[in-house]
Amino acid sequence: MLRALALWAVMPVLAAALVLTLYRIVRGPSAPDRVVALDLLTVVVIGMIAAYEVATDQPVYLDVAITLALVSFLGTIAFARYVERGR
Amino acid sequence: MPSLILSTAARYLLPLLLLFSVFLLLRGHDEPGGGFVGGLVGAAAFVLVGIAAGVDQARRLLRVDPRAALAAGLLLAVASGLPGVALGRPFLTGWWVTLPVAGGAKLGTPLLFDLAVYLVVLGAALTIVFALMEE
Amino acid sequence: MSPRELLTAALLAFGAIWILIAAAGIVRMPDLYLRMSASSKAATLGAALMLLAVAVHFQALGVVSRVGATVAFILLTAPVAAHMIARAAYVTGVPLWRGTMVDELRGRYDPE
Amino acid sequence: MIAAVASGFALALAAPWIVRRAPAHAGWMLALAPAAMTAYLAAQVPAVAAGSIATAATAWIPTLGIALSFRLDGLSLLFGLLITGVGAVVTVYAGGYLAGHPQLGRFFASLFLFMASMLGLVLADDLIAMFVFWELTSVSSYLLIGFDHDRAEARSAALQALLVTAGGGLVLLTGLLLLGQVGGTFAVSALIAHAEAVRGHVLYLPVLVLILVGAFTKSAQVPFHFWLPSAMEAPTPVSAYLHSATMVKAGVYLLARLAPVLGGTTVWTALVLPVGAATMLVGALLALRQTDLKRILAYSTVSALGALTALIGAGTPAAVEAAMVFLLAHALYKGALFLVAGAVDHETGMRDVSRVGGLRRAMPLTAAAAGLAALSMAGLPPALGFLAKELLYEAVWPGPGGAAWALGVVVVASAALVAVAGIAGVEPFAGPAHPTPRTPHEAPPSLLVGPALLAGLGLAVGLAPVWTAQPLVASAAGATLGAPVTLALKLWHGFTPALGLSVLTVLAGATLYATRSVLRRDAAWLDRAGRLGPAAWYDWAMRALLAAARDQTRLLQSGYLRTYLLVVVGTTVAVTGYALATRVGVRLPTALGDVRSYEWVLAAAILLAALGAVRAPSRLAAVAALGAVGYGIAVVFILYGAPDLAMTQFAVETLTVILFVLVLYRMPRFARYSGTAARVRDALVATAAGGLMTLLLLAATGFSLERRVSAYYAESSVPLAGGRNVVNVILVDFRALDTLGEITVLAIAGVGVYALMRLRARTR
Repeated sequence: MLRALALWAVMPVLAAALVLTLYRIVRGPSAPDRVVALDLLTVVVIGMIAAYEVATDQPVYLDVAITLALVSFLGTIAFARYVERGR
Repeated sequence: MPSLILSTAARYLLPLLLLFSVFLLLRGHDEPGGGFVGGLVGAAAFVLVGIAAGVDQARRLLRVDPRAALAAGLLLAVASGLPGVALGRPFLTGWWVTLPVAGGAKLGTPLLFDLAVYLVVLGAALTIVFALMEE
Repeated sequence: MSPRELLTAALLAFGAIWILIAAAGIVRMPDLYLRMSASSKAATLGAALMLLAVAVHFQALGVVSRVGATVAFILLTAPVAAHMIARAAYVTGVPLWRGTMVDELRGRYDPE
Repeated sequence: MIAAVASGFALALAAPWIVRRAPAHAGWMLALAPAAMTAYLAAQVPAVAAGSIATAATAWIPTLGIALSFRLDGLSLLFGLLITGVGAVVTVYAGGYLAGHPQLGRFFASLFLFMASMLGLVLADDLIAMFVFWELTSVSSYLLIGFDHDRAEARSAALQALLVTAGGGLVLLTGLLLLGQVGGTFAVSALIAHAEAVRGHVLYLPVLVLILVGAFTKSAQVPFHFWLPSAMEAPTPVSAYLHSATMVKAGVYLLARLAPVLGGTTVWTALVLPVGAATMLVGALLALRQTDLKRILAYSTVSALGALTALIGAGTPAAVEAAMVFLLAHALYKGALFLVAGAVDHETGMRDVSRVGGLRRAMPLTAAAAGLAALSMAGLPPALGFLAKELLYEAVWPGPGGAAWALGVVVVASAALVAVAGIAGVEPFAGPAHPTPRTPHEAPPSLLVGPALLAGLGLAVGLAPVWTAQPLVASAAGATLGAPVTLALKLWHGFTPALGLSVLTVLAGATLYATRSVLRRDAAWLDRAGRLGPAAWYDWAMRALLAAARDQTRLLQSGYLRTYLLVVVGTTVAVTGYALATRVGVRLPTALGDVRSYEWVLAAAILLAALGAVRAPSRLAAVAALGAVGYGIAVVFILYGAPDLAMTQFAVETLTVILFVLVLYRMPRFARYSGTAARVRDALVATAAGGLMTLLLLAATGFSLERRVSAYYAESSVPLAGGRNVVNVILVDFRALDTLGEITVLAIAGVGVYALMRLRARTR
């Protein structure tokens, strides 16, 4: 039962969050908006991974979550540095 | 204009990143991970330092020129294939030895090959990024 | 549904809702800085809760340690990232919302 | 035999070293080897004449049935003797002629490379081995013609010779391959057994035409003859050796060697005879027109080659015997005349026949040798040339079926050749002495021994043909006809109509010689004809080639990255699309039922992000949207249980973003450069590429994958490689070689970027 709940209740909520983030990525007037949205996208994905792990009772995706967290932070930093330099 | 907050955060994050990168590499054989992703995470760590404290600091921290890592990786990859040949088997055949230490931990040429892949990925990524970062 | 499963479900649900709120905030808020305040705080909490759910669900040492590392990492990097973006935006002159009452930073921040 | 060819190549390598050791008499020392080879081959004459054929073979490419097999029969022996004999004489001559030349070592190296490859050619029994040597001779001839490469004419002449002969070589290769297929084997000796099948085969005509073109380009037959006179830019010993005695006769050798297989049909005679006759006529007439000694001899060689080709084209036993005798005679007297021309040039510094004269007082011995050689060329009794001409006339004599026009052409050409013999052999030495840049004195011994030996040999064989040449010529003719032949060579044939004709020819030749200056003037129209001739076609073809290359480069290498990408993506889509459509067939997904709801959302999200990337107002927006697409795909990996892939994808995605960011920072302000038309075209190409990839993936997933492979990896991952993570085990152990390749590519990319950035930094 828990597995169904995780899959059919939590996932749609995250999917909705995903769509909202994408809206901001596409429409975001200024560059930093898009960067923030991308950052949020990472968190949504981490959420998805967590839900998926519970749903499939497989802890193996945690490493993916860690990598994602580490590496997306870097993306944001690079963006920030680029935005600061103008253009 | 490196921001103070970023450089301090980088100082703490770097060891964690490197640890995780090596962790990914060593675990690669049984759990998800391996040379490729380990190398990438390692490269990410040094890029973080590069962004936070500038390229020269990153190069100093790496102590060895990325291209040297590249070359060493390729050499190690080929070298790790040679024992197979020495045993009369085709090139790059796996050859394992059980070390007396740590309850019979196994060391094998594929691990060396994985390390070689790690070095090449790290070297290539950093060569490119540092080259681009240099003013 | 054993208490453990109940707890996991609750954590998961709460986490998801926080992330949804963060996403809603990022869309509804009028300017960048308000959006960031919503997204960075809410999302981090949401993700932490969901990862906690995973830890509760599996209760294995390997899993718990990795969850701990992830949560610690996210807590450490999220503020730094938010700071960097806000700084970059402010420095390059991203406009504040019309209704902003006071901008304490104006004039006192020298980017060089 | 293999030892002989191999030693030739070894000598080529050793030559520069020997020259450095003993520059003074390098010529003499190096000549020992070819002389030894001549002796070795001469020793084979009695055995070969008796019909025994020595063979030697080593496997070369067994899978294709190609062996490096040699076969010494009459024809090969005759040519072998010519190559090594004249080779020895030329080596001695070159030692003197080029004495003190700084690059004498390089000259000898290429000369011996040529000798060895020519020897290999005539001895080879396997078509492909013969072709390899054929091409080697073209290459060495290029090296030799362009020997003093600081002269532009030498370089262009060498290139012309190479292009024509190598071009012919390509055509020849196709012909030989076809012949190999049709005949079922590449061995010439075996082909003869299948001769009937080959001649009857539907592909017989194309094979014949292709091989004939190859032979005609090499032996400078009419449409392709223009490269030989311009090849006179080569030093004289080369002209004497390659462009008179040996290389240009390779085409004739090929025709003779394949005559038993391809010859004997009406098509063969209809093609080869007219071309030979035409070349004979054109060569002779043009020879009269020239004033430069070497060019006169070159055109007369073209004419002689024409005669040989015509004779082999006729194919009757008499014609073939005449061809063999004429071949021997021509090699001797033409070689001698060329060496004499070289001596004259060496001594007087001038080669213009009309302004050189009366050298007999200053160079008596050379004059004697020249006179003797001219005697043989003109076909006067004591010399071998007379015997050759007699046989030539008897062969072409219009028997019941014989063509009268052929005899007419031969007589006219022979008359012209008699005149040329006079011009080349007699004119420089007769008459009053003319002032010359260098005061002439007798040629040094090394320049003398060549002409004297060759001309003397011409006379000796003429006087006593039976002992010296008969067995050799008989077995050579036998090899060409494919049936043993008995031959009675004698100088005096009695008062036959042929004799009357030769007297007539000699008289006509003498009158032509007497009126040579008049002839030269009013034959000017020949030059105008020359402008329309093949040489002009060649130049036009060269210019057209260069122009086409320039246009094509400007079109394809336009310098815009956009066009490169367009071409690359476009061709991939076209080619793979065609293959997919024809072979596999497009397979659209039918079962959409089992797709979960959030997978739809994910797919929509990725599409939305992709659209965002395309319509992004700023570069950064595009990069961010691309990042989103990458993350979406990584999630797909997660949903389908591939953590390794997901991690790598995330890491790569972020590093790509970082790289983009670093690069974008250096780019100029973003502006929309391409117009709507270009954007539509790009959109079309992009969607096509995307569509193709989707179809490929669908097709791939559609196949019932060979479960065994994945099963094998799964269950052998732990026992064999000691690792539970199958993906990584495959990467590092089972398919380690592929990974080795991949990381090498990665390394090259890294170094490439580094080099570019370093380069850019310095040029700023």
